[in-house]
Formats: sequence, structure tokens, C-alpha cells
Amino acid sequence: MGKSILEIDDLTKRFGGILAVNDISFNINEGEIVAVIGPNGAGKTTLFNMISNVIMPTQGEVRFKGEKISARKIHTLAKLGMTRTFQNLLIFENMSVLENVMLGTHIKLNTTILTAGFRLPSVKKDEEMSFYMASEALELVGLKSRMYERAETLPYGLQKLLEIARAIVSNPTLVLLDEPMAGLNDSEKNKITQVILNMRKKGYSFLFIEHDMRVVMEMADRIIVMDFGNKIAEGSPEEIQKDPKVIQAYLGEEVF
Amino acid sequence: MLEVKELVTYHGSIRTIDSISFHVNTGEIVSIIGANGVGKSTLLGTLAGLYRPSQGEILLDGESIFSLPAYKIVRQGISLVPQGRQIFSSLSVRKNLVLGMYHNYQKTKKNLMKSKIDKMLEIFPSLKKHLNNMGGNLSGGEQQMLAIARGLMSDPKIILLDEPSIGLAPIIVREILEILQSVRDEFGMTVILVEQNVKAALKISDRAYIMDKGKFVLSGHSYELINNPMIQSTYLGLKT
Amino acid sequence: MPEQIVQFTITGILTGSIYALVAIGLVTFYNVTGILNLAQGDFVMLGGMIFVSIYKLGLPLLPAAVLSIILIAIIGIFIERTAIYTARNSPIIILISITVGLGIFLHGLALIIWGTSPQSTSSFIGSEPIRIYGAVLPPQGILVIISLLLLLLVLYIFFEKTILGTSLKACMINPEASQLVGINVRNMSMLSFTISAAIGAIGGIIVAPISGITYDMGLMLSVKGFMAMVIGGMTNVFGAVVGGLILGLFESFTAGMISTIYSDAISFVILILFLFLLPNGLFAKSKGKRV
Amino acid sequence: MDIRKILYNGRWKSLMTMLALILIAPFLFSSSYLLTVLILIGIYSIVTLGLSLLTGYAGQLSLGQAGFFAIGAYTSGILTTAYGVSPWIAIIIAMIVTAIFAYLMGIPTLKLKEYFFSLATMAFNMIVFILIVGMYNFTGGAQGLIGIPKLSVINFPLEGLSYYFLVWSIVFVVTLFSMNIIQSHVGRILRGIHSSEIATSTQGINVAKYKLHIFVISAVFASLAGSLYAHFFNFISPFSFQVSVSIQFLIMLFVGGARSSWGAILGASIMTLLVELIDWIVSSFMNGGGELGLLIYGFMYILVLILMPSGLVSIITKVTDKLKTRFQTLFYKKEEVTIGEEHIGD
Amino acid sequence: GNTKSSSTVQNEPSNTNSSDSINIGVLVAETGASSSMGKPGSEAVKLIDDQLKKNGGMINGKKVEIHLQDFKSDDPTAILKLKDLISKEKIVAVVGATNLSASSAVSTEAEKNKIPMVSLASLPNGYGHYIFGVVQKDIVIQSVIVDYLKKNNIKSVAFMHARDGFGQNGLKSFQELGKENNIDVVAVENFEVLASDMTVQLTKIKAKNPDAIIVWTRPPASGVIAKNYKQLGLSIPMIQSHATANQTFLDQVGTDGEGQLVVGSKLNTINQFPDSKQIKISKDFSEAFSKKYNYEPNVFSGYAYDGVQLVLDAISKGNDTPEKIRDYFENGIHNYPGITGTISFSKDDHSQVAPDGLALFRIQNQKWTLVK
Ligand SMILES: Nc1ncnc2c1ncn2[C@@H]1O[C@H](COP(=O)(O)OP(=O)(O)OP(=O)(O)O)[C@@H](O)[C@H]1O
Ligand SMILES: Nc1ncnc2c1ncn2[C@@H]1O[C@H](COP(=O)(O)OP(=O)(O)OP(=O)(O)O)[C@@H](O)[C@H]1O
Ligand SMILES: [Mg+2]
Ligand SMILES: [Mg+2]
Repeated sequence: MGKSILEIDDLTKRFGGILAVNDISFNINEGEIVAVIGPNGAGKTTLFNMISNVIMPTQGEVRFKGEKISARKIHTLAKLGMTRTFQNLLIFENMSVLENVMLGTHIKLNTTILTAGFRLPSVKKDEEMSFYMASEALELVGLKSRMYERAETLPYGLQKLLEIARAIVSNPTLVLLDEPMAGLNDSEKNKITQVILNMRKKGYSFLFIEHDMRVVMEMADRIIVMDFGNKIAEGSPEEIQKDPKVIQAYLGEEVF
Repeated sequence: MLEVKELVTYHGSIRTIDSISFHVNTGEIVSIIGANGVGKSTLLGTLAGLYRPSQGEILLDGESIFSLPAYKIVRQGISLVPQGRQIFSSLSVRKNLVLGMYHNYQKTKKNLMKSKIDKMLEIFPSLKKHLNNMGGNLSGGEQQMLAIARGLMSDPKIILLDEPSIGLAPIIVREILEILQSVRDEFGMTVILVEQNVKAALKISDRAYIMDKGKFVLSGHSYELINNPMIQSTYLGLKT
Repeated sequence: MPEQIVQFTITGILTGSIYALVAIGLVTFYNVTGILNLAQGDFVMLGGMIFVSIYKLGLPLLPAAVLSIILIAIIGIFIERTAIYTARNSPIIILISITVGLGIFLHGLALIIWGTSPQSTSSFIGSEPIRIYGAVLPPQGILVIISLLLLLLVLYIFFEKTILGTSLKACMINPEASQLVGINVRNMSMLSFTISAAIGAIGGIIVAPISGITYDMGLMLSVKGFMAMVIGGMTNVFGAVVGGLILGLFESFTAGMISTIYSDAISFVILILFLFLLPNGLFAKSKGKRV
Repeated sequence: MDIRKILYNGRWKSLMTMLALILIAPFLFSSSYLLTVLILIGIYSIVTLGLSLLTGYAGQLSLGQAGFFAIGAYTSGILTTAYGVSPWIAIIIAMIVTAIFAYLMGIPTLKLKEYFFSLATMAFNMIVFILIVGMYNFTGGAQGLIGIPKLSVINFPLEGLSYYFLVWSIVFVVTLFSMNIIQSHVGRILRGIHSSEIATSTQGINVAKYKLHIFVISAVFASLAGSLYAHFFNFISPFSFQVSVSIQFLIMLFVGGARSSWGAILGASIMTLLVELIDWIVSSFMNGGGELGLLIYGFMYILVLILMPSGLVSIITKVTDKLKTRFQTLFYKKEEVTIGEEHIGD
Repeated sequence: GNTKSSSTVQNEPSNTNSSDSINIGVLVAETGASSSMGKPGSEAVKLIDDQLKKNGGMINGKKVEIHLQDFKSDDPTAILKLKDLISKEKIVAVVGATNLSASSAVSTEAEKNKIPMVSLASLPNGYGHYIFGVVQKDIVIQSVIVDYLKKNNIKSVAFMHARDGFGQNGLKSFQELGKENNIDVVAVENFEVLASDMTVQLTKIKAKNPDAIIVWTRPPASGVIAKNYKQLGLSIPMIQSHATANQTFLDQVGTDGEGQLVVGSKLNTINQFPDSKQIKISKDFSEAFSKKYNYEPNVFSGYAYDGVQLVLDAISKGNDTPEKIRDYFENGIHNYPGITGTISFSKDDHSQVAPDGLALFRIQNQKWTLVK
């Protein structure tokens, strides 16, 4: 396992009286896939939002590649190599599927308003590069055939794939996926699982939230379990599957 | 009780629902299963009146509800729990629930309403502490629970559930499916269920339809389908 | 000096109340449809005009007021069905633009019917001003404040405590889900438009004896009402009232203490600064949007 | 799939059409009055083109564009009348002044969302108006500023036809510039901001920066238009720069089609012509006064908006698309491409 | 079609040939901010037009047509409309525009095109070769007020004005006039034309203790001021401008206006004056006007009436080109009995209008009564 790229220390978040995340710490190493699971309302999404700087933590800090990122602007994270998807989809509805993903290539481009306005040669190069990167990513998740459709007309399941394509198109080091498989059918799930496992081989790391235990067991190297904002367990899939606390709070007796 | 004949719905020029016929009996749980984008949500949306069908017939207890607007269909006793939750994000959880019984609010007594809300909180205890929190602040799964609870609040004759298990913890999924069975058993409520979680869906449903590209390609009793090798390989991820 | 300060306060509250009345109407329609009705000020104008005409025919105050409110409500229904409903599938911004057109249409109409001269009535409740610490409060002013408070109370109860009010709000938050629970979204738009038109008429009736009604006062009122509404956080009737009062007080105090020429400019600068501190207005509830 | 199609989405064909129209138009409309109307349309188009970027694409509803229009007009006006600066230089200075102004103002205001931003821009517009009226020693106050010199090239004053060509060549350049922006990565960024700022920033995009840049550009366009306006009428008064004028600009934009450069120009044309047309009808056939015109105008205005909810340009696109598919299916299969700009007749 | 830039239009005799009728342009603000002044003006013009048409539209055997255009209180629109009138109707003279800024905007255009213009606002700073005016200069109107002040030994006044051209210009000229006559302007307050409350301004004025208040605006603002003045219990004299002298104002203030002073046109109380040629014309006009429109004409109707009549007068004397009309104005108008005052033009003064059409009125029993 590589060196640690994401370090989370004592992260805590309160919303008024609700303690959504309570003192969570863990690390992610290079090339690792880590899953966060836990009952509804356990604080998983809140944890993601703090890691990706969408909301400010009440306490604690996040370091990415050794840098403290909690004080940074959201947009600087992509350049550092961290991207994410959203649980309640945030696709650009007013654009085609292709354009959605092309936006994800931003950090690789140099176009500014003025160069664009005067259509300098660099702009064309940028566009071409962006186009090829985006098509590749769409190919990877299997959306290439629909790349010219308006994103909002895609069925729910495919919109999820679109978000994944947009998150991986810029070759980030770490991708946060919030319930990537929700709403996908089994064959899509298998496909995405394969895509992610392949990317891991190339050195990408993933942190993901998922309720589909089959996927979690298949993909995760390590699982973190949350309940009521607390980390109640951490370990390999095998360990977690057998952990009575986890079974009681989350899995129930029988695993589907 | 619900009878659909040769239903056609378009999205622009695309024939998303391509002449579908089926029927559902009172007290049945029927599942509709299919890959992403085959038109399941569109079918439920059409039944609930969100999309306007262009051909066919929809009969509820023998009466046509074809092409009625959504708000009138609810009054006929069909309630849809849509995909993507669609809760009222800036209203409190309590108000979300109260609005669930909007169409028969006038007829409902105050204390009955209270007991109904209490019942929902019993089913979904995690909503309890959020009763005055705004719907949109809830976690994904909590919102899903709220959406289902809101659908149940209207005491529908038929409830249409569009992938209710999305975002729910496994333990809750199981609970909800059990609840559906028990509501059916207790009140004779009819359930039409769209699910990606095929195994679970087939387990609780009486019958199921398999949908592909806007058509029903296969149908039958759940226990038959679950043993069908085609289903097993395509939808249950089992290698045969 | 203290006498002056009392006077500025009274003036501020009075003008603020008028802004607040417009703002309440704006909020009522906005809450349901998300549309900023820039013709709201013209409903105030029209209501006032119709009222003055009826009143001058010799009808007693109350019946004249009720009749003109009803008339405006009917006009509101008609306008909603023709101009707003027919365009219901258009983007919000187009609907807002339509209301601008509506304002132009209405004030053109008023110009044809009533001409350019202000229409006004004498004060309803005597004209002997009430003295407070050497400052004066016109009796009509009391009526303004009372109606404002009453309206506020009624609307507050309506929006917060009744299912109809809640369902009106639901329409804007999520029209699709509203239909799914059985709300007839189209009618709700009409209902709210009618209510806000009627609120406009009340505003007009109250203003008639104070400053008179001129055909071209609408846009200015809409703009001030909009400001009040934004200060108060857009969706909140109570906020709209507080916003209106704040705006009125700002204006009268900057005019009184600093400079009349630049009073508006100064109060706008303060307003902008204020927005930077509270970028969602005074009483903004969280939108309930998270990712 | 040809990448060129995305980049140069029929741009040149439509631009050439525009060029041809610019050249022909004055010969179709001979009177100095109609020429004036065409010049006005050109001037307004420059404003709406900027507004299209800011409001149509980036989704920032500005109710203060007339304020920048005013800064342009008055900077030009004051510099040339009181300080004898050459009009050309005055225009440039006005643009720079506006840019600085917009930049400083944009940093805080653009943090505001939706209507709150609109309110701030509106307040800005009102402040500009009040200052113009109040500082009458500089600006001439409510009476207006007279004696603004004409633009001239080597002692040859630009007026009438030559001014027309000046204005419309500027419109052409501004259109090209806007289209270049729209049909590029920046255009997508702007639309992304419109759709969701959070989602846009998680793509690594500095939303604040792009919003600010586009705000400054749209302000500079408005300023340029304001200067041209001042040098055209040789007279300006504050009432041409009220908030209601800002609203007018927005409406032009939406009538034409907010998300298209063509829409911006079309909207400016339609709304300006509509006013003149109604005036003409009312004064020649109806024996009515201006109030009847107002009524008809309001009515037409509503009608236009109801009939064309996504702007005139979308209707034109639909018609030409239909004709095209009819035509194309005869020969080859149509490939669906709609990227960026809604396009007409390419 | 052929193209003409406006510079070529300038060199072209735009009147003579083409049609056989003589065309007169009128620019008024029927709508928009200045419409409360423009509308009564446009109705006066329509009245003249009616009378003209009754005579078959003929003067001196030539057909005369009046082309009235609404410039919507928007100054550039006024310019646009003038261009339209010149190029389409080939007008020989233009009367307008209602307010100051629009008048000064169109004056440049009229001058450039060598079209004589009769302004309906008092253009302050100089005038062109072709520009005339039928409105008393502010200073002339204000001299009526100053007379009153002097008579009553008032030495310190407050000046209140609207933030528009009318108000700002009124202030400027009153300050000059005050200096000449040893009257101190101890307080200056201004307001938005559409404001609905002026208590703040009046309160500030009250604190400065002036002996009188001069108000330079039009209704509804002037009515609001009158009401607030009453409410605040002020008792020093308050004198309002001629823009306020109309029935509208009386209606608006009701009993609250009792005792307040207004500079008005004799039109306001036409029966209180001994007969003269001027009074006769005014009476005829006033009667015809009230019959047609159901309200009394005011100063602005008078101005527009005088303006158009001057042009018709020129035409009736056989002057049918812009050049001839201009020359006639400069040489032929002496002691012309205008409704709003006796008009005398000369090479040096293109807008000499005596204040004799004006008088100071006091409101008594909700009616105008002449202040002797
Ligand atoms: N802005 C907020 N205001 C109030 N409460 C909030 C807010 N955001 C989150 N919460 C609460 O914090 C808790 C944690 O929410 P979070 O979305 O992190 O849960 P989760 O683990 O992602 O759940 P799920 O699996 O259902 O998505 C929930 O109870 C939620 O209601
Ligand atoms: N508004 C729309 N306009 C055009 N096409 C649409 C629209 N909504 C859906 N579609 C298309 O209709 C088809 C069916 O979509 P639908 O949402 O019904 O699928 P689904 O079976 O529910 O998929 P999922 O399992 O992913 O939810 C899809 O191909 C989709 O692209
Ligand atoms: Mg979550
Ligand atoms: Mg679906």
C-alpha cells in the first residue's frame, strides 16, 4: 500500500442541536479504495461535504497530500487532485452529456475569457483536448452513445454514471463518490465496479459511500462504519461483515 | 382494479412507453423490473398523471382516469412516491407529512391527523427527531423515508413506488418492504413497485413485469420469475 | 432636535408602511410562483384609482373600499388567467418580464381613463394631526399602520397555520410534488395572484388620501416593494414588513440628518452594505438545500 | 463526429449573413429617421450582447446595466465638453473607468445570489442616477448635458450613414467576441455557473473569478454603448439611464432569446422597432394619443413574451431546423448537434 | 431608395416642394414623467387642430396640417421624433418640447436643420438662431413672487424643488433673483418627483426659521407638500409655482390648501379680470377647452396653445417656409397677446414673454382668488 494521501483528524460537525459528525479520524493511502457505510443520517454525506470543503467543519482538520485544505476555496481542490460526485445529483441540466464532462476537464485547460474572446489558437487546442478526454471518460462509463443528449433527459441511473464520468475525467488522485451505485441496475453496477477497480490499478484512490453491500464487499479494501456521527468500526470487508455492532446497527441479520 | 391497455407516452418524438397493457388486482404487490432508461419512471409518471399519455386506456375500478391531471388522480386514490424524493425541501418534516394528506385534509379530524403522523413516525423512527427540521436538510435516506411516508399519508388505494430503496440502509430496505406487505395485508392497499433491487422486489411481490425499451417483455408470478435463468443472469447477477 | 427625530421616525414608519404593503403583495405571489410581480405597484395604483372614483360617486367609505378590492380581485383573476396562466410553461424570467408588460398596460389604461392628474380623497378619519413630542402624526397614518398590522397578522396565520397557505408555499418549492399530493398548482397561482392584487388594492385605498394616486406611480412602488421584500428575505411576510419599515426609516433619516439630494443614494449604499452582512436578507430561512 | 462542428458551430455563415444585412439595411431604409432607429438598435445591441453573457449565460440577473451605460455616456460627455478630450480617447477612458468600477463593485456584489444580486445592481443604478442629477455642476443635472461633440475621423464628422457603419461594425466585433466566448470552454463555465455554482466549483473552476470577469466585460460593453449614444445624440440627460431602462435592456434580451448573441441583437431590434411601429400606427391611423400607444405597447409586449417564451431566436431556429431536416433527410442522416449557442440558419 | 445622412438633409430645403400642405410639428410628453404638463398641452393642440379642420384645414388658401408626436418624456426620443417629422413630414416649424431637458435636446437638432422651434419650456442659456420660446423665463415668473415678498417685507425664504430640470433650474434663477433683491435663501431642500411624503424636508426647513417657503414643482408632489405643510402646522406663507396652478391641485389638497399661495395663469380665474384682448382670447380658449375635455386648462395648455398659434399666425401672414417663419418671428411678433403673457420677439430676445398672463393666487374656499 502506498503512502497516505488523505488524513482526517477529529472532524466534527454540528447543525444546531444535531451532532451530525462526531470526532472522526482516518487516513486513506495511495491506490486504496475505502468505503464509508452506516445507517441513514449517520453523517456520511456530511463527512464528505467537509472533506471536499463544501461545508466548514465545526472542529478538526483535513489534510490532502500533506496540505491542510479546510481553509481553501472549493475550487482549488480539483487542481490538487480531489474530485467528487453528489448524492443528490448535481449535473448541469442545461448542457449536453458531453459538455457536462468537458467542464470536468477545466484544470487541464488554459482558456481565459480574453483568449476565448479573441479565439487564440490555444483555445482550439484546449477544446480538442477537452473533447477527447471527455469522450474517453464517457466511453469508460458507457455513455458515449448518448453524449449529445441533454443531460436532464437521461434517466436517473445514467445521470449517476454521468457524474462519475465527470469526476474522473481530470485524472484526479482521489475521487469521493457519494452512493455511486444507487439507482443503477446490476449490470451497470458490475460495469462501474470494474471501471473503478481498473482505475485503482492505475493508482487512483477512492473514498465512497454505498448502501449496496455486495458492491462494498467487492470494491473496498477497507471499510469505515459510522453510526450517529461516530465511527463505530473500521476494517477489512471480512471483519466488518462479521462485526456484531455493524450487523445490529446497519446490516440486519440477513445480507441481501 | 387497475387496468391499462395499449398505453403510449412520448417524450418529444421518442415513444418512451410503447403500447403497454397490464392489470393489477386489489391487494396485489406488483413489481416492474428493467434496466436503466427503459421507461419505468415514465410509466409510473404516466399512471400518476405527470406525463400525458397519447394513446391507450387507463381504468381504475372500471372508470377511466386517462389523461387526468396529477392532482385529480391523487384524489382517485393513486399516490406516487417519485424517484429522486421530491420532498418539499424548505418546509418542515411535519408540514411535508401534513401535505401528504392534502386532498382529504378537510375530511380529516385533527386528532386523526395527529395519530396518522405518529404512525408514520413509528414506521420511520429516524424522522422523529427531525420533525421540525426542514425537509431539505435531511440526509438522503431520511428524505427517501419522508417521501414514502408522505405517499402513505394519503391513504391511497394504489401506491406507486419508484425505486424506494435508493439510498436506504439495507436494514431499512428490508423494513420498508415488510411494511408494504403489512399495509397490504391490513388495509388491502395495492402496490406497484419499481425496483433495481430485483431479488428483494421479487421476494415480496406477487407478480412482476419485466420491461425493456418501453415494452413489457416478460411477466409472471414472482416465484416463477425468480427461477427463470434469463432473469437470474440479467437481473440477479447470477451466472448460470 | 428630539422633535425632529420623532418626526423623522414617524415619517419613516409611514412611508415604510406603504413600501411594506407593496412588499407583502409581492411576497404573496412570489411565495407561490417564484415570480416577482413588477406590476404590483400598478395594482396599488389601479386599486386606488378605482376606489377614488367609486368613493367620489358618493358611496360610503367602507362599501367603496370593499367594492374596489373585489373589483381588483376580479381584474386580478382575469389577468392571471390571460397573461400569466397562458405563459405558465415559460421560464420564470419571462413571466417576470410579462409582469413588466402588464404594468405598462395597466398604467396606459389608467392614463386613458383618469388622465395625468392625481386622484385623491380627503382623509378618512379627520385631518387634525396628532401631536407627539412636538412632532405630528397625521390621523390617516394610524390607519396605515393598523391595516398593515392586520394584514400581516392575517397573512401570517394564513401562510403558517393553514393547510391552504402551506400548500400555496409548496407549489413554489416543488410544483411536481405538489401535484402529486393533490394540489391544483394552476389554481394556486390564480389564488395567490388574486390575493396579492387585493392587497395591492388595499394599499391604493390607504394611499389615496395621503399622496393621491397618479397613473405612473406603479413602477416606483414595485421597485421599493421589491427592495423591502429582499431586505426581509424574499419569502417572509413578516420580513417584508420589517424590510419596508427599515427602508422607510433609512430614507427619512438620511434625508433628515445628512442630505436630501443624496438621501436615496446613501440609503442604497447602506442597503448594499447591509446585504453583504446578511446576504440572504433579514429573515431568510435556510432554503433547505444541501448537497 | 467532427470536433470543428462544436467549435465553429455555423458561426461564419451567420456572421456573413449579419454582415450582408448590415451593408444592405441602410439602403432599404432611406430616411434619416429610420437610420437613427437603426443606429439606436446597434447601440442597444451592444448592451444586450453583454447582458446575454452575464444574464443569459451566467444567470446573473443584472438590473443595473443602465448604470454602466450612464458611466460610459457621462464620462465621454464630461471629458469632451468640460476638458476638451478627444471623443475617441474619451470612449477608451470611459471603458477603463467602467471596468475599474465594475471590478470593484463586482467583488462584493457577485457574492450575492439571485435576486439579492439584482437588488444590489439596481441600487447601484439608482445611485448613479442620483449622482448624475445631484452633481449638476459636472453633469448638467436633470437638464442634461448639451454640446457633446460628434466623433470624427480626420475632421470628417461621423454622422448619419457613417455613424451607422461605425456603430454596426462595433456591434459586429462585439458579436464575434461574445460568440467566441460562448462557443468555448468559458461559455460552458458560464452556463455551469447558471446551473449550479457548487457543482461548477467542484470541477476546479473559480466561480467568483469568472463571474467577475464576465460582469466587467458586460459593463464595458454597456459603457461603450453609452459613449456611442452620447456622441450620437450630442446630448444626454439622466432620464435615459434609469432603472426602468435597465429593465428594458433585460426585456429586449429575453424577447430575442437570452442565450444567444443573435437573440440579443434581435431583441434590441424588435423592441425598438415595436415602439416606433406602434407610434406610427397610433399617430397615423388611430388618432389616439401617446396613452393609447402605451396601452398597445404593453399589450404587444405581453403577447410577444407569451408567444415566444424562449425568445424569437428559438422560433427562428425551430423553423430553419425543420426546413433543414426536411431537406437533409433527402440526402443523408442528420447528426444532432446543439452545443453552446442556440443557432439560427447555419 | 437613396440614403441621406442627416448632414445632407441639413443642406436640403426640406419644406418647399413635395406636398402641397404646410406641416407643423408638435412634440409633447403625453406619457411618462412629464405628462402632467404635456397632456394638458397636447389637448390644447388637439383643440386647435379641431378648429383648423373645421375650417377645412386651410389658411390663406393653403392646407395646413399639425403633426403631434408624443416623445414619452424621453429626451432622445424627442430628437428621434423631430428627425422623423423633418424627414417624413417636411415640417416648416416645430413646437415643443414639454420639459426643459427635452427642449434643449431638440433645440440642437432644430437649429442644425434650420427649422424654427417654439420651445414650451424656458430654455435657460442662450438660444439659437432658430429657437424661440413662449414660456416666461423662470426669473420673470419668480419676479411675481419676489414682488409679493417685498410687499410683505419678507427677507428670508426656504426653497423647495423637485429633482428635475424644472426644479433645478428654478432654484438657480431664484438664487440669482434673491441676491438682486436682498432676499436670503436660508434653506434649500429637494425631493423625488414621485415622493409621497415631504415631512422630512419641511421639518428641516422649519428648523431654519425662514419667513416664507417657495416651492418649485408640480402635482402630485406639490399637493403632498401642501398637505404636509398643513399637518405640520406651519403658518409662514408658502408660494408654489405656476406648474401647480390647476384644478388637479385643488382637488388633491381639498381643504388642506386653504390660504396657500400659487403663481398661476389668468386662465385660472378668467372671470376675475377686466376684459381685454388677451382676456378675450383666453376666455374663448378656456371655454372651448373645458367643454371638450371636462377640465380647466392650465398654464401648460396655454403655452402649447400660444406656441402653435404663433406658428399659425406666421403662416396666415403668408410665411410658409422655415426661413420666412423664422424671420417673421424675429421681426413681426410685437406685443402679441398670448394667453400666458404678451409676447415680443426681437433679434436680441427670442423669448420675451411678459408676466402679464400670470398672477398670484390664494386658495380660498377651495378656489383661486387673486391676491391684489
Ligand atoms: N444543514 C443541516 N441542517 C440540519 N441538519 C442537518 C443538516 N445537514 C445534515 N443534517 C442532519 O445531519 C445528519 C447527517 O446527515 P448526512 O446527510 O451526513 O447523513 P448520511 O450518513 O449521508 O445519510 P444517508 O445515508 O441517508 O445519506 C442527518 O440526521 C441530517 O438530518
Ligand atoms: N423529459 C424528457 N425528455 C426526453 N426524454 C426523456 C425525458 N425524460 C426521460 N426521457 C427518456 O425516456 C427514457 C425512459 O426514461 P425513464 O426515466 O422512464 O427510465 P427508467 O426506466 O426509470 O430509468 P432508471 O432506472 O434509470 O430510473 C430514457 O431514455 C430517457 O432518456
Ligand atoms: Mg448521504
Ligand atoms: Mg426511473
